[in-house]
Amino acid sequence: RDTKLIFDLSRPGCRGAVLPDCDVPSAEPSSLLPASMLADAPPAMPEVTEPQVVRHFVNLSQLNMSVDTHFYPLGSCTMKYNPKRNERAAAMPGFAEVHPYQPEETKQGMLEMLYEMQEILKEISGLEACSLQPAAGAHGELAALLVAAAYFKDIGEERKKVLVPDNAHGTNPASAAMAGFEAVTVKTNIDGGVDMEDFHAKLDDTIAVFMITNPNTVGIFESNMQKLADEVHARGGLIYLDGANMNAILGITRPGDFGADMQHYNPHKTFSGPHGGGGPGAGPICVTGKLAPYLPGPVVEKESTGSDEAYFKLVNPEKSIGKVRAFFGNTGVLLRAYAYIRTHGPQGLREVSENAVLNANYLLAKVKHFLPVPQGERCMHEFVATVSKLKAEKGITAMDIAKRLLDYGFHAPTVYFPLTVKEAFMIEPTETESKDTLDAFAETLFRITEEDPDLLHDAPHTTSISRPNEVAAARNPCLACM
Amino acid sequence: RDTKLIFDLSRPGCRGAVLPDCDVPSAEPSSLLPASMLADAPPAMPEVTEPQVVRHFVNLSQLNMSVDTHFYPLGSCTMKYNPKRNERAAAMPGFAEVHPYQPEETKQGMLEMLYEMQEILKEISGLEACSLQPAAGAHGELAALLVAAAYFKDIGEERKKVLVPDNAHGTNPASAAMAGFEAVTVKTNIDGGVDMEDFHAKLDDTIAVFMITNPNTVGIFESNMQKLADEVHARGGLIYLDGANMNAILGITRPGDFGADMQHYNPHKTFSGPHGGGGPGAGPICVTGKLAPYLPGPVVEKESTGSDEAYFKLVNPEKSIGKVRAFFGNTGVLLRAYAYIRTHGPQGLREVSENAVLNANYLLAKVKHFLPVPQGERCMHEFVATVSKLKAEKGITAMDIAKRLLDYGFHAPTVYFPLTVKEAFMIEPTETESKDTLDAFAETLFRITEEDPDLLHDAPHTTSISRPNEVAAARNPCLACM
Amino acid sequence: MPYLYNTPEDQAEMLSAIGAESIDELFKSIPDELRLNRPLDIPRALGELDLEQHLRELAGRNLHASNAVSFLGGGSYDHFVPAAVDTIGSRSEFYTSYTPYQAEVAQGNLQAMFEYQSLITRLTGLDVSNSSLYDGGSATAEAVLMAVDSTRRSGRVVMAESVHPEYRQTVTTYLANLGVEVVTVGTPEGTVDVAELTAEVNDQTACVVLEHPNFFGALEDAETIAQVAHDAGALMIGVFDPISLGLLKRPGDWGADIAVAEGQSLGTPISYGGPVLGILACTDKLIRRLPGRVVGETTDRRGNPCYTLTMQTREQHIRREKSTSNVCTNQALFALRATVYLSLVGPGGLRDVANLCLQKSRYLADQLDSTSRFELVFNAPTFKEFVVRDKEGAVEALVADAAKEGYLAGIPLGGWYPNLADCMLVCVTEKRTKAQMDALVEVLQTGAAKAAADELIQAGI
Amino acid sequence: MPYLYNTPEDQAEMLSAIGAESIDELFKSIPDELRLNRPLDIPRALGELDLEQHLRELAGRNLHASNAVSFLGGGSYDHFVPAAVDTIGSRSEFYTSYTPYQAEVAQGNLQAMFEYQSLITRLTGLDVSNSSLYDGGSATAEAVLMAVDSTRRSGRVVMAESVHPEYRQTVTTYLANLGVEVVTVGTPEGTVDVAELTAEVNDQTACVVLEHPNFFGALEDAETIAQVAHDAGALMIGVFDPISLGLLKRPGDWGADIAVAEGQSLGTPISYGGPVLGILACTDKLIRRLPGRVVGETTDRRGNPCYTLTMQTREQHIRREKSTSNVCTNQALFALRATVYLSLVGPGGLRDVANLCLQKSRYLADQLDSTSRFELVFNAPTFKEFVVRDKEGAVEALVADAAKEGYLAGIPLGGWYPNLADCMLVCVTEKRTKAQMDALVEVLQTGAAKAAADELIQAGI
Repeated sequence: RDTKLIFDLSRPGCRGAVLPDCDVPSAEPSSLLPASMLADAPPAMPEVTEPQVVRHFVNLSQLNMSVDTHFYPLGSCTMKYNPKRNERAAAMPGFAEVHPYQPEETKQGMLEMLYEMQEILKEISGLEACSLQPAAGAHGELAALLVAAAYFKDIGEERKKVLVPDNAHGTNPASAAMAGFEAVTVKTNIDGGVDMEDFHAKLDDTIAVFMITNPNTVGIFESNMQKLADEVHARGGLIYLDGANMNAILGITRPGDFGADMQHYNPHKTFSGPHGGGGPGAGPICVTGKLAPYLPGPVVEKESTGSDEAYFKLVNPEKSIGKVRAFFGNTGVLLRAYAYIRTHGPQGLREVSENAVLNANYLLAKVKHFLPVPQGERCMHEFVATVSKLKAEKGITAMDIAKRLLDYGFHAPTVYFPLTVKEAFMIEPTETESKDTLDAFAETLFRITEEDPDLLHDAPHTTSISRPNEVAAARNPCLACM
Repeated sequence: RDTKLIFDLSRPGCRGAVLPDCDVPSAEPSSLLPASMLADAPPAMPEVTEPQVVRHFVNLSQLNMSVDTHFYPLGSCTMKYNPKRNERAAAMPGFAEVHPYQPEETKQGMLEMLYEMQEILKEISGLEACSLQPAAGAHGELAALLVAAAYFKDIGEERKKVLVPDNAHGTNPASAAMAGFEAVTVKTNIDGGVDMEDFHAKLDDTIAVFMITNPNTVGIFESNMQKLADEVHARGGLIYLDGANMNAILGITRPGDFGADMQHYNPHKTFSGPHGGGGPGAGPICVTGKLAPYLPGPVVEKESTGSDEAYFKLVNPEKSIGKVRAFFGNTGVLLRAYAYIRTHGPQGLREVSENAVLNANYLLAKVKHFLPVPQGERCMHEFVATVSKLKAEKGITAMDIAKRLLDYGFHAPTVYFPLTVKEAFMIEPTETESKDTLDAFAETLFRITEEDPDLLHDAPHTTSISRPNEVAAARNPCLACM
Repeated sequence: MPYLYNTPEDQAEMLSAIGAESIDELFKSIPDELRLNRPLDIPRALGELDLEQHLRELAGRNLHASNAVSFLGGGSYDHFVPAAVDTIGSRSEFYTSYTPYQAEVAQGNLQAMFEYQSLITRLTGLDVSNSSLYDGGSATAEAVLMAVDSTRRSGRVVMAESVHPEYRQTVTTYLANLGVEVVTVGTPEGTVDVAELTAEVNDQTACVVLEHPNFFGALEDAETIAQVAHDAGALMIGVFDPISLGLLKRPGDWGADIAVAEGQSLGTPISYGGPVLGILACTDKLIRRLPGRVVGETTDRRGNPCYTLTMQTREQHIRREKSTSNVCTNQALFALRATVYLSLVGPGGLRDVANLCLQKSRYLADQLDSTSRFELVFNAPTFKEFVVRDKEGAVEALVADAAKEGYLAGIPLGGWYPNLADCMLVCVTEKRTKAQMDALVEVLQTGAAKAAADELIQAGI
Repeated sequence: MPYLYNTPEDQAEMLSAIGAESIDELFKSIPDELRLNRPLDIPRALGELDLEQHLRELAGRNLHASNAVSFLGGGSYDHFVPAAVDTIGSRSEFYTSYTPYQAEVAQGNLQAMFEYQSLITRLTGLDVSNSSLYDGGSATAEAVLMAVDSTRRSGRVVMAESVHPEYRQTVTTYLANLGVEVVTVGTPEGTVDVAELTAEVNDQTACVVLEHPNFFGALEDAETIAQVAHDAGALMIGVFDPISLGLLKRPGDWGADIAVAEGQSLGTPISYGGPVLGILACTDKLIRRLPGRVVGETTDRRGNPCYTLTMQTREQHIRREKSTSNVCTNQALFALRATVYLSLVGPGGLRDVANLCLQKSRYLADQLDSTSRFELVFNAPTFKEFVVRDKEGAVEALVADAAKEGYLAGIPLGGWYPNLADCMLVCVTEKRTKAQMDALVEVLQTGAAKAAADELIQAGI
C-alpha cells in the first residue's frame, strides 16, 4: 500500500482552498500589528489540492476496521451500532451552529434538549442531580471526585482515601490522584467481585470514596453491592459508580437504587454516540441530592411561565466546584444520545440491555468449551475468557488470538484487561449484532485455537502491516514528521 | 469475502424502520379500497435491521474502485475529481426539496440558477439556444435529433440519412435510429479523422445530420472540421457535435464556431458531476437559432421587472418537440455543474482544458515508447494506444493489461474502443491528477508489459474476484434473486 | 484552482518531456480561425465560501418541503428518506465510480445493482428488471418501444388519459418519427371506461398504457384492462407507484407485461424533478428487448460467484443502431438508494408507509369535501392523491395565495386537462400531520392563517 | 426496534443454547430488592420520522450561525468549514472505529493522528504534540499540571486575567485539592503589564499562563513575558488561536514551552461549545509528561513503516494513579478534521483566513468606534476580536435586542469582568461581509433594522 504522508504530496504553489477577496479597505498586516509579533512566513503546512487531500484520507479510512464494516467486540467499549439518524440530527444547523454565549432566549430548543437529557439521565441512574459538563468518562470521574472533595471540605471532613478495585479501569485511580485523593487498591475475586476481606482491611473512617464498576469489568453484577454500599456509607464515605457498563442494566436496576452516590455515563458507549476513532465522547455525571450543590455548572433549569411553553435557563449550582472545561459540555454527543434514547423509549432501552446480556451469554455459552471463562457460566453484557490454558499447552497468547482474528475479518476483543485475569480476553458483543454474526465469530475463534501456533504468532497475515515494534516506538519516539 | 446478498440476511420479524402512528381516524384498507385490488401481503422485501443494512452496503462499497480512492483513467469518461462543495450544495433543502410543480414565484432561485446555466452553456458552445431537459448524453443526442427531425419536417424536407463516423460512441447510431433516422457509417483514418473519400461517397442531398465527435474519440481535433461542416451545410444538413470530449476545448474553441448546429454536454464528465456508479448524468443541449423553436421545453426565460430583481419564468419553445422525460431536467446534476463552473470562472475553465490536454500529452509521451500510439505524437485530452504489437509478439491483449493494472491499484483505461483501433487502450488522465500519479501509472504500465504473459492472462490476482464468465452470464442470464 | 495540481514548474517539466514549447502548442491542431480569442463571457470564479454564500442565496429564494408544508405530488413525492440512505448514497466508492466496466473492481456496484434488480422483480411481481432508466416518463417511452418492437405492431399505442400527462407527452415525442399512432382514451370520470378503451384496442395495437393508481390518484380496473390488451394480442404496460405496492396487488399480478415507475419515492430527493429513477421490469419473454444496463450473476475464473454487466449485445456500444435503446449512463446511484430504502423499510415498513398515505389522504379529502368551497371531483377510490374542485373557480390564485402562507397546496390541472381548470391535485404522504392538514383546510378557506403556518413550519410538525 | 436483530425465535434458540429459561433468568444475579420494577419514566419511543420532526422543532427554536449573523467568538468561532472536511469526517471507517488498540486494523486512524501531531508541531513551532485533548480549557489545565509536575514546583501558577475566564476557572478547579496557589495578574488595560507580572513570578512558580492573542482579542508582549517566566525557572504556557498563526509568530518561536489551544476553528462545528478539540504541544524535554494518547512511527514485523500508539507507560491503563493524566477517550475525530482542514488551506490559505479576520475585524472596530454610542476600550492591537463599550451602559439589553433582529452582536463581559460590565466582545471571521458589518452598526445604533437583517440572512450574505 501507499504509505505516503500528506507532507509527501506537498508541492510549493499547490493549494486546496481559495479564500474570498477582502471586501473592506485592507492594509498590510505589518501596518496593523507590531512587526516583532509577525511570522516571516506561515507555518509549513502541506501544499496540496483538494483531490489529493480527499483521496489520501479516503484511502487511509479504508485501513481501519470499524463498527460499520466489522464486528467489533472490544470489551468494555460497547461498540454498538451508531445510528445514522443521530448523525443527521447533529448536523442540523439549529444544533451544530449554536454558539455557547448566545443569549438564553435564543437557544431555548437547545436548552430544552439538554434539560430533558438531565432528567432522563437522573431517571436512569436513580440519582437526584445531573451535570452534563464533563467531556468523557474519565473527565466525569474527575469531576465527580472533585465534587466529593468539595463536599467533604464543606462539611469539614478530611478524607483522602479512595478505594479502587484492582480490576477497575485505569482511569479510576488516575482520576482519584488528579483530584488530590490517595488511591488504594482493593483486591477482587475470580468473578471480579470485591474481596470482602481486603475491603474490610482497607475500609476505615478516612474513606472518601469507593469507586466501583458494576457490573464489574469481568461482566458480573457485584454480589455484595448492597453490603459494600452500606458499609462505606456507614463510615461516612461515598460510592462512585463507574458507568462504563451501564449497557447491561438500563431500566433493570439503577445505581442510585443499589447505593451509588455518584456516577458518570459514557454516552458514546451506552447511548450509541460514535467512538470517532478515539473520541469525542461525553461524561455527564449524576449525583445524590446532598452532592448537587457542588456540581460543575452551569446546569439547565426549567421555569414555568404563564404560557404553554416553559423557559429554560442556565444556573450555577450554589457551591459549584467550578468548571472542568470551557463552555457547557459535549452537546453534540449528548444530542446523539438524546436521539438514541428517544428512539428507544422505556421499553426499548430495557430491550437494549436484555439483548446485550443475551448476546453476551450466548457467546459465552459457545466459547467456554474451548476458551475457559473463569468467572463461570453467566455474565452480564460482557465476559472475560482466559487464554492461559492455551498458553501453557501450546504457547498461544491472548494477543496471538486477537491478531489472528483480524485475518478473519473480526476486530479483536480487549486483551490483557482486566489485569486480574491472566491472558484476559474480554468480549462484549453488544445488542446490535445478530446471532449469525455471533455464531460465525465463535466458530472462527474455535478454528483459531486449533491452528498451528506459529501461524498465530506471526498473525495477522492479511492486514497492511503486522505487529508494529512497540518497544522501538516507545524507546525512540518519532512523533511527528518534521 | 462475504458474498451474502441482502436477502440472505433476512429474518422474519426484523425491521429497519418504524413508521409513525396514524394521527387521523384510521380504517381498514379493505374498507377503503376494493378487495380485488389489494395484495394478500406486501412484497417479499428483505427483513433486516438498520445496522445490517449499513454494514452490508458499506462493505460492498469498499469493493469498488472510485475516483476518490484510485486513479481512474477511463477513456471517454472524464473521471475527474468530484468536488465536495458541489455535493454540499446539492444537499441544500432549497435545491434538493423544491418540487417541479411549485408556482413559479416560489422557485425564483432555482430558476435563476437554471437560466444562468443555459446562458453559460450557450456561451461555452457558441450556440444560441439551450434546453436543459435531457437526462444523459445519449438522451441529449436523441432530443437533438428529434429537434432536427422536427425542423426538417417543418421546412418540408424529407431527410433520413444520419452520417456517423465508425469510431463514434455507440449511442450516436442508436440515437439516430430511435429518432427515426437511418444511420450510415463513415470510415475514419488512423488518427480518428473522417475519411474524406468515404464521407464524400456518402454525402448527398438526403443528409439530415452529420454526427461528429470533436475532439474525436481517438483524442484528435478533426483536421477537416471546417470543410466537413461547410459541405454538410451546403447540402442542407446539420452538424451534431457529440460533446463527450468538451473537456479538451473549454474556452479554447467552440462547437458553434467550428460549425456545429447542435451539441449535447455531459456535465457529469466535463463539469465534474459525479458518475454515481453509472449515473445520474445530464445531457443539456445547445442549438443554433433556427433550431431553437423546436427544443424540448420548458426553458427558462428572464423577464425584466421594474425592480432590481429579474423574474424568471418557464416557457415552452414555440414549436417544441415536446418532452423527452417528465419534469424539467436533471437539476441536481446541473446544479453541481453550475457550482463547478462558478468555481472556475473563464480563466479557470480554460486552465482545466489546458491541463487536461497537458496531462494526456505527458502520459502519451511516457507511454508511446512501449505502447504504440497509432495516432501519432500528440493528442487532446485523451489518446488511444494499441496493444496489437504485444499481442502479436507475446500474446498479451489490451484486456490482459487492463486487468493487471487493477492489481497495482489503478483503474483500467477503456479497452476495445474505438473499434477502429485494434486492441485499443484508451487513456484519459484528466486535469485533476498529479504528475506523480501519471509517472507512477506510466511506470506500472511499462512494468506490466515486461511481465510474464501468463501472469497477465490470469490477472487480476489481488481483487475479490477475477474475470467473470461473461459468456455464461449472457447465455443463461440470472438477473435476480427470486 | 483548488482541483488542479500542476504547478508552473510541473508544467514546464511536462512540456519538456513532451517536447513542446508551450501548452498552446499542444492545441495547434485547432486552426486559429476556429479559436476563441477572448475569455469566455461567463461569471468570475468564486472561492468555496463565496460560492456557498451565493448558492445559499439562490436556495433561500425557493420554497421547499422543509420551509413550507407541501401537498404536491403528481409523480414527485415528499416521502421520508431515512438517514441511512444518505449515509450509503454518499459513500465515495459508490458515487465517484462509474459504470462497472471492470467487474473485478466494481463488485460493490454490481452486487448492489443485482440486489436492486431482485428487489424490483419482487416488488413488481415480474421476472426481470434492468438496472435503471432516467425517470418514470422516459421509462414509459422505452416500454412502449419495447412493445412496438416485440409485438412487431407499429400501428398504434393506446394510452389512458389518466396516465401522467408528461409521461404521455414523452411517449408521443419518442414516437414522433416512428409512424406509430398514439390513441388516448379519455377519462372524464377520473378512470378508464373499459368499454371505451376496448373499442380502441385492435389487432394493430402494440400495447395499452395504464397508470394505476393513476395520475389523479385513483385506482383503475387494471386487471380487466390487462385482459382487454391481452385478448387483442397487445402488451399491457403498467405505470405504478412503488409505495402503493405496500397495499396493492403488484403489476405482475394484475397482468402487466411491462411495469414502469418513477422510483424517486424510494429514497431519492425531489430535486425539482431530477435526477430521479426510472424503473422498468418485464416478463421473461421480453428479456432480450430490455433497454439499458443489466447485471447478471455468474462465476469467476476461480469458480467464485460474482456479478457482471451482461446481455451487452442488446446495447448500443456493441449493437449500435440495432440496439434495444441508446441508454448508456443510467441512474445507478438512485437505484442504490432505492435498494437501501427498500431494505430498511422491509415489507412491514412499506405497508405502513402505504397505509399512512392512504389514511391521511382520505382524511384530507374528507375534510376538504366537507367545506363549502371544495368538492371531490371523482368517485373512484384513491390511494394518496385526489382531485378537488374549487367551486369558486380560482384554483391558480388559491394556490398562489396558499404559497404565500407557506403551503404548497396542490397542482392546478388546467394546463393538462382543460376540463379540470377549476381543479387541483392534492397529495398527502406519511410526512404530513393532522395539524398540517387541518391548517391547510383553514388556509384554503380563509386565505389568511399565516401565523399558524409559520408556527407549524417552525415546529416541524 | 430498528437496531435490534434478535427475533423472539432467535431469543428462544439462544436461551436454549445458554441453558436458561428466560432472559430474566440472566439477570438473576441482581437481587430483586435492587431491581427497578416499573418502566423507566422517560418519554415514549419515536420512529425516525417522528424523531426528526421533534428534533427539527427543537433546532428551530435556536438562533445559529446560518439563520442569524453572528459576531460571537470568545473561544468558539464561526470559521468556514470546507465541504471536504465533512466528507472525510463522516467516513464510517473513521467515526465508527475506536482508539487504535489494534494497530494492524487502525493504520488509517494512526497515520492521520501522526499527521495531526506533525501539523501541530509545525503550527506551534514546538517539538511534540499529543493526539488531542477535550478542549482548550481542559488542555490549559493539563498543561499547568504538566508544569507543576515537571518543575516540581507546587507553589504557584501565575495566570494573566486576559486568559479566557473559563480556562482560568478550569485551571482553578483542577488545582483545587493539589495545594497549588493560583495567582491572577490583572489586565485592566486589556493586556498584561510586564512589571506587574514579573512581581508575581517567583522561584516557586511552576508556570506562567498567557493567552496571545488574548481573550479580548489583543496581542500580548508574549516574548518578554516568556523571558520573565524562564528567568524565574518557570515554564511558559501559551494559549493560542490556531488561525492567528497564519500571521503571528508561533508559540514555540516566542518562547512557549507548552502551547495549548482550542482547535474548533480548524474545521469543527461550533456545536454549542462541545465537542471541540484540545490542542497541546510542548518541547522535547517535556515529552514524558505529555497527557493523553500519542502516536509514533515505527516498523512492523516485516520491516515496513507503520504507526502505533506509543509511550503508553505514561497512561492510566498501565500506570494507573501515577499516570500523567486520566485522559483516555480524546477527540480523535476532530483532530482528523483539523488535519484535513490544515491540509486543504495550506500555508497560503491559513494566512488568507488570518488576514481576512484581521482586516474585517479592524473595519468593524473602526466603524463602531466612529459611532457616538460605542468606543473601543483598549489600545493594544487586536487580531480578530475586540472589546467595545456601550456608552449608554446597556450592553445586555442591546445584545438581546440585536438578537431579535437576527444579529448575535457580541458577548457581554460583565459576568467575568465586573469592570467591563458595559462592554462586549465582538468577533469578526472571514465569513462576515462588509454588508453584514454595516448592518450590525446600523442595528446597534437604531435597534431597528429587522427588514435589512432578514434580507441579509435570506441572501446568505
